[in-house]
Amino acid sequence: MLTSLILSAAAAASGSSVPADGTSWTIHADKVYTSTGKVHESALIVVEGGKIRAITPGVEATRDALHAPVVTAGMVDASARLNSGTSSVEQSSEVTPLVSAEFGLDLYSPGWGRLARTGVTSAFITPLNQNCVGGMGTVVKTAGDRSIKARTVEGAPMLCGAIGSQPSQRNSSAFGRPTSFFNRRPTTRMGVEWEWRKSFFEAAQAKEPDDAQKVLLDALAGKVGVFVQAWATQDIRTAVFLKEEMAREGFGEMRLVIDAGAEAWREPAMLVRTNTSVILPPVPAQGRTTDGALMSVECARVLRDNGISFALSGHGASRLDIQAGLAMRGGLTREQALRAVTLTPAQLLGVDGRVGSVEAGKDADLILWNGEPFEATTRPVGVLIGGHLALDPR
Amino acid sequence: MRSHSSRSNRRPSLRRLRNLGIALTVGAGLAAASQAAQDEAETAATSDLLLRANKVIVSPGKSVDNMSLLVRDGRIVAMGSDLAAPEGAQTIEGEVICAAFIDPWSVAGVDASSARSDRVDTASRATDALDPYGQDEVLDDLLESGVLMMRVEIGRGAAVSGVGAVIRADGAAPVLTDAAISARLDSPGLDPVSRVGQVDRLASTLGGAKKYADDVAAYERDLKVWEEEIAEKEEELTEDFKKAKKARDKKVKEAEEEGEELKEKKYKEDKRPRPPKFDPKKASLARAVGGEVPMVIHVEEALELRELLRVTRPFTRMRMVIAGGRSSLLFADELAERGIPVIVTPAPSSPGGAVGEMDPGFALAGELASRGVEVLIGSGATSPVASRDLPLLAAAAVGHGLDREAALHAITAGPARVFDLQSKVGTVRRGLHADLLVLSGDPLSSSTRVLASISGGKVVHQAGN
Amino acid sequence: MLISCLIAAAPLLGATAAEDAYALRASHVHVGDGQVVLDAFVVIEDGAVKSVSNNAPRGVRVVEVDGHIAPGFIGLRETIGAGGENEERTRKSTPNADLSFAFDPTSPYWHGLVAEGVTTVLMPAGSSQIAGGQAAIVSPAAGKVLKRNAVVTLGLSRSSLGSSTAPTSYAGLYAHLGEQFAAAPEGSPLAAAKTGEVPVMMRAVTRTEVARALDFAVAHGLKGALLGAPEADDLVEEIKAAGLSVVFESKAAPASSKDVVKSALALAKAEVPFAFTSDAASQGPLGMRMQAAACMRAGLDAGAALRAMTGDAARIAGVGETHGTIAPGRAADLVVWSGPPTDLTSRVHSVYAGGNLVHSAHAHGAHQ
Amino acid sequence: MKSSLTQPLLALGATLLLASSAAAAPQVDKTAVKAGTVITLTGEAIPDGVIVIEGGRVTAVGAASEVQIPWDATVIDQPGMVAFPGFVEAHAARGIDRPNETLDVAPFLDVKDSIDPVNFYFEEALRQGILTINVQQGNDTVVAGQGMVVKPFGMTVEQMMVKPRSGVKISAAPKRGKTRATQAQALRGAFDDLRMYLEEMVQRKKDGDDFDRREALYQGRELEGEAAKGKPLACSGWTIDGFERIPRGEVDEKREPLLRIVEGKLPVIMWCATPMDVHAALRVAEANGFTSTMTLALAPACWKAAPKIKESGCHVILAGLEDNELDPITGESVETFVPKVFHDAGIPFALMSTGDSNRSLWYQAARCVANGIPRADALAAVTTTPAKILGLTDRVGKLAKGADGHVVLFSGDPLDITSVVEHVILDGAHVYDRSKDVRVKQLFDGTRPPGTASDTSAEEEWPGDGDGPEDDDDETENKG
Repeated sequence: MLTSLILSAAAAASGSSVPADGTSWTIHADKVYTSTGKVHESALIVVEGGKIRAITPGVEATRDALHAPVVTAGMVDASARLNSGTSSVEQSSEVTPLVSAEFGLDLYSPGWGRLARTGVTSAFITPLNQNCVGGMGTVVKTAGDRSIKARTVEGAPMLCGAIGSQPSQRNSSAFGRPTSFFNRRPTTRMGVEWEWRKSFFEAAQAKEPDDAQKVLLDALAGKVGVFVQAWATQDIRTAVFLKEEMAREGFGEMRLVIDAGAEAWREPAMLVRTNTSVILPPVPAQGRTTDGALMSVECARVLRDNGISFALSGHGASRLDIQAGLAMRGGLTREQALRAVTLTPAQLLGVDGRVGSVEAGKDADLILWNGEPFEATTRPVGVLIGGHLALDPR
Repeated sequence: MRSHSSRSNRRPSLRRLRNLGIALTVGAGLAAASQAAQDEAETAATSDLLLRANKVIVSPGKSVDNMSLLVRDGRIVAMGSDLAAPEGAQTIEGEVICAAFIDPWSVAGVDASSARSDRVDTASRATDALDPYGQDEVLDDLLESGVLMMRVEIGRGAAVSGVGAVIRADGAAPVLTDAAISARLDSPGLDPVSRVGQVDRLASTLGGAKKYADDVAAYERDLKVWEEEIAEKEEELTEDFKKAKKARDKKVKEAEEEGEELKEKKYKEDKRPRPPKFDPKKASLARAVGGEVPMVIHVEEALELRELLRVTRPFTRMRMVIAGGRSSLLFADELAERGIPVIVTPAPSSPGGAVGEMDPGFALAGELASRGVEVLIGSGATSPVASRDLPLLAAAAVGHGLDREAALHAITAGPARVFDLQSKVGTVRRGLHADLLVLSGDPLSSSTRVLASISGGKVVHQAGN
Repeated sequence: MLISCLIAAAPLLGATAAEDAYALRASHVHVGDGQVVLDAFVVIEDGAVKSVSNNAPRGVRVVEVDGHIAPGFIGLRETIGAGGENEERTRKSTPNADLSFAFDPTSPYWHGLVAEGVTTVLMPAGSSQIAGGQAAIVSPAAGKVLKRNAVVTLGLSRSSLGSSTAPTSYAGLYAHLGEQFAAAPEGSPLAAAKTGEVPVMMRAVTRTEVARALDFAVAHGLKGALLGAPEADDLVEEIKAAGLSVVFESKAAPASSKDVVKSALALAKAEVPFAFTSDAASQGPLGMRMQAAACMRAGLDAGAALRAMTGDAARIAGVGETHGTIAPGRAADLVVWSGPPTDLTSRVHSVYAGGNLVHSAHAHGAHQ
Repeated sequence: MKSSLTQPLLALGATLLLASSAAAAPQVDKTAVKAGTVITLTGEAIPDGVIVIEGGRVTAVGAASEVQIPWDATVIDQPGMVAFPGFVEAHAARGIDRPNETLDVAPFLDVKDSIDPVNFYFEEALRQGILTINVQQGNDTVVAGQGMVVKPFGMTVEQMMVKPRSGVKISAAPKRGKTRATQAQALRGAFDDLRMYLEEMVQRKKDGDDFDRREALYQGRELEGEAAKGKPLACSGWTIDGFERIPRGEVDEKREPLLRIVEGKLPVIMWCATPMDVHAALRVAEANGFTSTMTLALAPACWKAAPKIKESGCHVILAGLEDNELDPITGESVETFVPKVFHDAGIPFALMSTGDSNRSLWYQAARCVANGIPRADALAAVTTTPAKILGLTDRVGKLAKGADGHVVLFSGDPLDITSVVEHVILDGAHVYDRSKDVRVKQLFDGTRPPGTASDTSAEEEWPGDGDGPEDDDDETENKG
């Protein structure tokens, strides 16, 4: 088995003078962090047809092979927030489970290229956080064909929404513009929380549930994940309590993921108890984030110490590799930081079958580094997405 | 990816890395000096260039067949039917050669906020607002369409804005740093009384500038007189010094004998005349009032235009240019008689109404010309990209009654004359700057392509590469 | 094609020429499909073109016109003449609305349009609606509606999204549109669009909007054109695959859009039909000629430019069989130009609509 | 709730204590710092090196084996740590109450009057190992006040002072409410005013002298005393003959600083937000003869003017590392790593720290290394180059005999993502010890002292949801 691999590898290596489709390569790396805990020293990664064919001990690479000191899997940004703003969320109602983030995508946005060049090869896109229940998120490769279908990575369905101040922001009482549908609940955090419970309760008790409610029922059953933005402690509590209440009512066990959980470090026990995962937002410049939540580089370490599964994210405002570096500054090991931007988010989003680690058979989404990953003194110098060069190391 | 590649081949523009070399201009005084500096910059040595065409349009309406032009150091040094290309000279051939197009009313190449600004005054300078970096694509388009020079102005929002400039689309040094001062009388929103009021305010501003100029002149006269007086006085004092000294020594002796304090004689002379307080705004505007530079006034409606023509009669030396002038037909005779050119923007001025009988629209240029008014065609300084359309606008004017010659004049020799550049550009003659177009056909025909654009002797665009 | 038409015409010549029959003789006749016939006679009878031939017809009055004869231009997306009556702001969709009722034959605007050589006009719904209604095709000169329910107009751009009215999102927009089509009863306009018997005109501006519009069109079997799409050159293959055409909107200054020039050249190369609109609100009727001229100065050949304002435009409007070209049976909507019709320097001498002289430069004191 | 009230006070108390103790610290103290590695920035790093500081100045640097530690010196021995000279901040509009005046032209102002010694910024600077800071007014100005170089320690401005009147901030980018044209006009105007003011003075003086002469002739007196002799005021743009006639004292003190700029006696820090501003900046400098004393503070976009800057020979201070622009043709974003451009062009550049406590000077330098700039050059950009710009080459930015007694002890290599500042020795006094830094905990769990940025509205705007800067590297402190 292994021998055959090596042989094929050698074959691939010898015959790989950049093929026409440009999705086959041999990459020689001094070091390969696989994200699965394994580290290959001086290895040869064989890429064919956009997939990783094999990782073999360093055979003498051919002239036209790619070289890099370190290779890791492409990063997965679990909260890239690269939706096309207000036109990505249907605000005529606060609860719109049938909306798909796919329609809020603009594949021509310059943001994609920027993500790809900084090593983010897959990004989770959600509707804008202006609704309580915004709709279904979707995982998209950050480069490749300009058709949304071809770029989408099928993963575990995720119902996305927000708790906190954002969903209520534009709403107001009926004074002023009585024609606007923004004259409505919620105008407060209470209202937001109420909308959530109301919609779930109604779905659970509906005689014949409509399509929207069917989605909510799947969420309650855990078939659809619930991906909730909650910056501050009180909002994280709201989300967790909602999950627990639904369980108590016997509606089912939600699969809860807290997005932008800046203050998740404050009450880790709560998250452990409910086995909730967390996506951390970028570390703010001045210590405080939206909703006045407090966050420092140490947050990731706290979550690790409590055994909470977490991923880091860039919110389209910050480089994900730098966020991983800051997590290391806060006390994570390189391995843990790497997982938090590759395998863990891939698992949370159910796309780990295709991306998130350097393993034979997975998509050839790879980062070539000019040194140890996540150091302030290093950066991605080459990026492959599905075998295509998004950033050419040569 | 595939489709993506079609757009992503963006060549890094040379302009970026080119030294803009805008000569410094401290107030109006040094403008002349800076001008010299630019001529220097403009005629920078470049390799020889031989242009050949079946037809060379020397000036609108006057053309010669089978001509060659030799371009050296930025100028046309020779013209003839049998010129041979010197060693190492680049040769470009085409059907027609004519002078490069000049947009007499543009904002291309100017920093947007300055162009829009309502806070400029008559001392503000367009040369301060030139942006050699922000508008590469815009300017590249101009080179392609053959518009190689623009008279740019700033302060669209201000009633009286600053000193304009004539710049080159290739980002080289301005051809003219003090092209004209511009003013605006376009506020259809206001009621008739305040609209007329605007015109009168402009008149009094001009009057103020004129008075300032007069005061300065008066001061200079007085000063001269005073200096002569004092010189004489000093002369005779020096002569009489010995006498005066004797007299004083005597007095001193007497005083000592009397034992009292010596009284010096009281000396009096008239004070040196004081100059009027320096006012940069008035000083600048005075140059337009005095006719040193043209005064471009953007006015559309008959109400303002009539009043403007009335109040400006006293300013006999001011060289006024009307921009826009939608209603100028009503005053064609006076404009013709006073030799006031009109910069027309042949485009519908109001949506829909555009082509109504009352609004001449595209026909304006032709009608004015037929009434003996000198017509220039400009893109209207609305957006930087608009200048690109200049040849189209001129063609459209022809399509609506303007003679071809007049239309070509309106975007070449005309602007050159009105803004005092006829000795440099606008026509094709030996000794002039080589700002030329090599074309595949008639300059205004829609099927014609610009084969090459030559700006200041440099080939800044060539079709195909 | 010309030959065949000549043969077809031959027997008719001299044969009982009706009283009102007459012929125009010109040095150039631009057929409107790219061909030019030199020194030709265009015989007109009953408001329609009877023949185009090089030899003089017998028994009919011949009018010598000096200059070029071309088909009248087709003005797609003329909204001014509707005086703002072309969109129903209280509803996101009024798929059955008939835009012919927004046509005001007395609008002073039309005259100018005719004077610039535009003889046929498509009036679509405004772009703030999603399924705004059925565009009408009218003859501004004759002041009559030529065809009702000609084109289904759809707004799939951002301007169809509300800020405080549903839908606010593309997702909502397409959900809404999907319902509209699903709910469309047999024989209704949308149903007709689904079977492809009535063309659609889908307004989509950004590349993403265009891409989505294409998906939707393919999924619902819609045929017709995209309206807008300045950057169509990025999606040429996709547009061609979907079998759609492109109608470019013209802007205010600058009259010529660089993107449109690039796209027009790309589409011409890929043989995807396209048309220029005279977006009345911006550049007036000259808008389309300006844009065409800009394309020509960038390398588009004159024939293609003319097609984009006549033959192809007519096909896109679904009246290719009756308008847009000079051939036997086509409506006699003709314009006599002082030179090539696509050249901005050419002037309109006279305009014929349905065989009648409806505009003459002399009469209107324009300059010669 | 209670804790968050009391802790800041405690914290404040703590710093006060530290501060006063140092202020009191007699300068004759001898201190010796032993570290596992000593990065001198004058040559190779020294394994187990020693730095001896006497009377606030470095008297010896070298390997433990070679350097003699005075018997009476206090020894700080950290074999596990890395000794570093401390970073130099070439330009910061922080630690002052308000960055800008509403006045267009106010060179007579001095930041020394607005520096707040207990401002959180200085404490944070110490924590980041930034030991020399050039405090300047903000960029929202035409001609702003004069800056001052300080060290982030001391209870009074006098104690903090390293170098007064370090330079005048001028902006070539439009002040709020101005445009490029009117800004350039205002700048030109400022210097034209000065010129005309001086010319008028000279004229008045001349008239007076001539009158006296004639009066004497008339009265038959011999005139005693000669008119003062000296050089006329001359700069590349203009000259004033008879300038020497004006007694210095008679020049209006409000105008005096501008005069000193023209004379090349007072450095200029010129802010440019776009490359075209650079042209404007160089024009006004050329016209008034201060090109050679001008340092350009640049927003990222200015990299395009690098060739022009190269010609001028000016040093630059880079506010922000990365320039993102949208290609108007393709709509794609194009990133440019700015310091690389200047490095490759051979233009000396200094880096600036951002408001982000995780993006301090060490980080800026590290990013340069990540993007292919040699480590030595990257370190120079946060130490020796800014020191040169501030005219403090011999005093700060390196560990060498005669330099100020500043040492920063890092837990590891200064550019390492996990390294932190453990100790700071300032003028020989041990002024910072991380293990005693109460605020480190507070920065994590959030009880923040007053005067910290977190109670300004500033970072309510900080993007939590993607509406923020395209890239953290691209943070520039624009309007001061």
